[in-house]
Amino acid sequence: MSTDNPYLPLLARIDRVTVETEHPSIKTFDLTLLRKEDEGRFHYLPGQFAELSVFGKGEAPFGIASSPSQPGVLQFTVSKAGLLTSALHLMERGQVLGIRGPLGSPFPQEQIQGKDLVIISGGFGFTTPRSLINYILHRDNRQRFGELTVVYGARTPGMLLYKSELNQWRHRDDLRLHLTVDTAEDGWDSKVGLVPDVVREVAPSPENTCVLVCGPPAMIRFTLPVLEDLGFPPERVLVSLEMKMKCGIGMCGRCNIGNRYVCKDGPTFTLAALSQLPPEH
Amino acid sequence: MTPLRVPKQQVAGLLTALLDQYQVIAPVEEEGLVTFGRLGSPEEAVLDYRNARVSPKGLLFPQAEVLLTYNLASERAELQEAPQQQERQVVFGIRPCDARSFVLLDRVFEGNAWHDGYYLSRRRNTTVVALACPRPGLACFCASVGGGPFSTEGSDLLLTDLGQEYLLEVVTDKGAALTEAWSEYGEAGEDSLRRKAELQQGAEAALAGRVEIDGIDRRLKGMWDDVFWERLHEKCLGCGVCTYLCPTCHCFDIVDEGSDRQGQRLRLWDSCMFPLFTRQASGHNPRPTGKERWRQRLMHKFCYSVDSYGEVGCVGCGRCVVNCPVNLDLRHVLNEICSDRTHQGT
Amino acid sequence: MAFLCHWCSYAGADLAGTSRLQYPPNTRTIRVPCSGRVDPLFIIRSLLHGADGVLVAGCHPGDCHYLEGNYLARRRFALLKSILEYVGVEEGRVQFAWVSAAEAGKFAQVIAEVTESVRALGPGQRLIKSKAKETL
Amino acid sequence: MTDVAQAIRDTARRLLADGRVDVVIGFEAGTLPLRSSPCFVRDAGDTDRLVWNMTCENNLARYLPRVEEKAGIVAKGCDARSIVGLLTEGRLERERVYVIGVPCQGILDRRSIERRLAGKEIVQAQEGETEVLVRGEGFEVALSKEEHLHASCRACRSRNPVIYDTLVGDPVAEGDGADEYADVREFEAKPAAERWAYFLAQTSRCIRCYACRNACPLCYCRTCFTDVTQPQWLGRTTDPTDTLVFHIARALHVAGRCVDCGACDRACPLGVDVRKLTRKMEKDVEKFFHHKAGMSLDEPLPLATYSLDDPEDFVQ
Repeated sequence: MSTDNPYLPLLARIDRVTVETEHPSIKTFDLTLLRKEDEGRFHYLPGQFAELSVFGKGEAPFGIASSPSQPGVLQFTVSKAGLLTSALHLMERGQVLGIRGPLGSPFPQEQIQGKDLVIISGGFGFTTPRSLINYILHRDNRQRFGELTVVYGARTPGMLLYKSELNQWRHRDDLRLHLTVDTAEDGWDSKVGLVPDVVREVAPSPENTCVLVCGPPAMIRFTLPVLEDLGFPPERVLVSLEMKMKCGIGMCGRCNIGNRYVCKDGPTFTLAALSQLPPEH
Repeated sequence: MTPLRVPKQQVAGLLTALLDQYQVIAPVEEEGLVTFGRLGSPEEAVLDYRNARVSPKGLLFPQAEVLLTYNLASERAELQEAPQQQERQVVFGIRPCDARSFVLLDRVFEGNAWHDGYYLSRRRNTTVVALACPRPGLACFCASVGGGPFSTEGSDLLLTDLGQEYLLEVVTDKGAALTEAWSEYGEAGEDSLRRKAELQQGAEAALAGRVEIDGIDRRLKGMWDDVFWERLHEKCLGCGVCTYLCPTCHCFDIVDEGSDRQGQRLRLWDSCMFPLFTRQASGHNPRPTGKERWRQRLMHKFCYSVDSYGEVGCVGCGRCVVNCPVNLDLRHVLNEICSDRTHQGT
Repeated sequence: MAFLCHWCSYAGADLAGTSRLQYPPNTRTIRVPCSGRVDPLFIIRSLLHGADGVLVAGCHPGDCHYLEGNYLARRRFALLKSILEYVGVEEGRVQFAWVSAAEAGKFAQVIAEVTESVRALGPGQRLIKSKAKETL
Repeated sequence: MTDVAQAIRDTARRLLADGRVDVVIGFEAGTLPLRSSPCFVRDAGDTDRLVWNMTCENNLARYLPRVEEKAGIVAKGCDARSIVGLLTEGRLERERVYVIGVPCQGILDRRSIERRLAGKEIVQAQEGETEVLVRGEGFEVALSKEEHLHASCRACRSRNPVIYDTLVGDPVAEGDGADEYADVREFEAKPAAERWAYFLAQTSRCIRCYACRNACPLCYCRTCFTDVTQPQWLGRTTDPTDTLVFHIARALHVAGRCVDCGACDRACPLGVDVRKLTRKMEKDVEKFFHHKAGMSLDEPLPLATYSLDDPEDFVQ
């Protein structure tokens, strides 16, 4: 079997399925490559995605939720929406699926390094930001990055992803975590309100600071003007986009914004680059 | 290499010789419809045709092709890569516009970091013998989009019908290799070359100025919010005729066929004119109506393609013009984009 | 493949079982709330996925639990059967029957007859990809 | 013909000028011989674009469900029958449409003319009283319009619009009562193997462009069964089983609603004989349920109703 065929997935086994949210519509799948010889064929960095195959149903792209700094861990967090994700949600530990990638460009570390970073995320979009946070917090990497501020929102406390990690992060002193929900519940001791408003409230000085925005289109749309108000230059605002993708390698023609393909040239673009492209996403 | 002359009565012999060594694809006729089909015998080839209804892109990029098969039912779960084409084929008698479309497809499937082996293996194993186009059709506009009725781009050999004989010109080494065994054909004389030049001149004159698209990419860049898009798509049915018959449209989908244990993964043509093309599982669709889809189709071919490859992604074969069920004529759309009265602002 | 109406044929099948009537074991049953629930696409898809025959059994005219489901179904099935045979799918691949909850004997008989007639036709090929061309 | 076109223009101009409609959907001159093209006229000063001739081959009713403005529509017999269908099925409110009815002489079958010319390209076509004059490189032939009528027009029994707000032009004679479904009967009489081979060959040409579906005024489903993925009713390839099943299921979906306008057939770029299936359904619906689609606003859809004495000899 040729190893340079970009359409051939590797086989992986589901090791664990975790229901992430109160409403069981979001699950995290821990995968292990099935073949020993495939180990080492899946090197990724935070911000990349992969096409997961549920055989018989097809393929769909998902951001990689784990961090390469966690050896042996490969995680995808999947929200149940269409044909493929519904089928994936029915899968159990031990079952086999396909994984093709990593695809897309990683978050541009050379750009973030040595600067402070604000990560703004909402809902189910928190997968690749979580990868980056874990990556940065790893002791081998931490000193390469400046101060880290995270604003993460969900509809309700129960819909926040990775709750145990969030709890650990709250107690760290090298990360400022601001959680917010649209609707609070008893016992909720963080913020209530929309992500853009929280950003306005807690954002650090734009000086020597990068911002990464990753979340639902509406959140992105309302957050960008806030960042502009706060004085973040578009070159240092990174936006991670979602589009329907198939091939993941810029050939099938559906995920383009202007002459750029989200799968190949993205999924993360600087706001400066994005402003050169048509507003079609 | 000096051009050769192939008397018409010897074409059958030439095809027979090719059939001995290659799979030969040529225009064939079925119920009055010319298509590109695998030749069984020389007499099936229809060389006095204008152009085939369906473009030859399917010869390199089939409408449905197996990428891999999967079998999770056996003890050892397995994926099997679909075999890539090894058989050598000669595509005989396609028009220069279609031959040129292969060059445009090459750029897509050669990619940068990734290469599409399914397409490229077919392409590598294909030799293109094009047939010059002395009488372009009414809807043709190859010369307006960077090609020409006698263009050799994408061809390995070029034939020109001179009446009693064909003039055979070698374009590439691959083409030369094909002619090595053809010792029986004499060198073409001055007369033949002069006749070809006349035909070429006539064809080019007929095509001159059919569509004017100078600077279309720049114009389109300024037209994103133009009211032009509001009404353009109004009569469009949203079918896939234009994109499926187009020799350069390359969009595809990947789907599985089979159970969760055994089956195959297919690559299928897809079309930017279909609403589902970009609709996400969440229901969000960045191109929700015909307006956005038409804009995408035109931008892709006449703006993004220029940005990416320096050329428009259209070879002017006219298939979308002739076959559009509502006669929404691309030539007129292009002319309108490039006429100054289009830009009415936003 | 047998689509059986919950209110009659399915109960008829039950009764056939409890009455220890013998009938061929070749059917896969799908219980439906009414023969009117059976979209012609269910039948076509069954054939596409390799069913050699499809039976839809519902309540006798006038006996529909929902009053008119079987009457509406009857119209649809008339057209489906007609068009399938028109394109050349063998007559008998798709069959219909009225079987009430009390007609255990008729149920067993229908299953036997359908099985027999489908067996006589041989495996269904015409709507099976990769096999269709062999039928020419 | 020309005075009909003029009458259409006059009517359209009046309707737009008086503000009775926002848009008139009609035909404008095509860009190729034997073609015309649907057009949307919103300006009373722009109505001279409208034409009427035997190349007005599209069924304009197709546009009505998605036009949000009040629309005037140029409707030949089959367009009018489709409008009846849309009204009956609740896809259109009567007040929202102004029907400019046009008695129809039939539509030319350009494929049949192309076949007659055996691949020679038509550069110019001119419609006369009974003939159409076609010219090309080195030829000029006058072809009988009657001979090259589209098959659906030859079978048509209601060329005069069944519904209209204003009628433009004089009523035309309707087709005779002779065996309307002779074509279907003839095909039914062929051996099953031959029919099977025919359909397999026809649908082998299908490229799944969905022009047939999208040209159809009654194919308005938000999600077509062929695009449904849960469950996926049929495969998406061009394997003839997939394409044949698509065409069978489409014929079933339009059964009792199809008015045999022939728009699907004319839209098909590959000349697939789509009508072979829809005609059969039309005939069966008439024979089994005594219904002819698009003729009356008062009759329910045949598949949404029933009769106690519907045929059931096929049920055990």
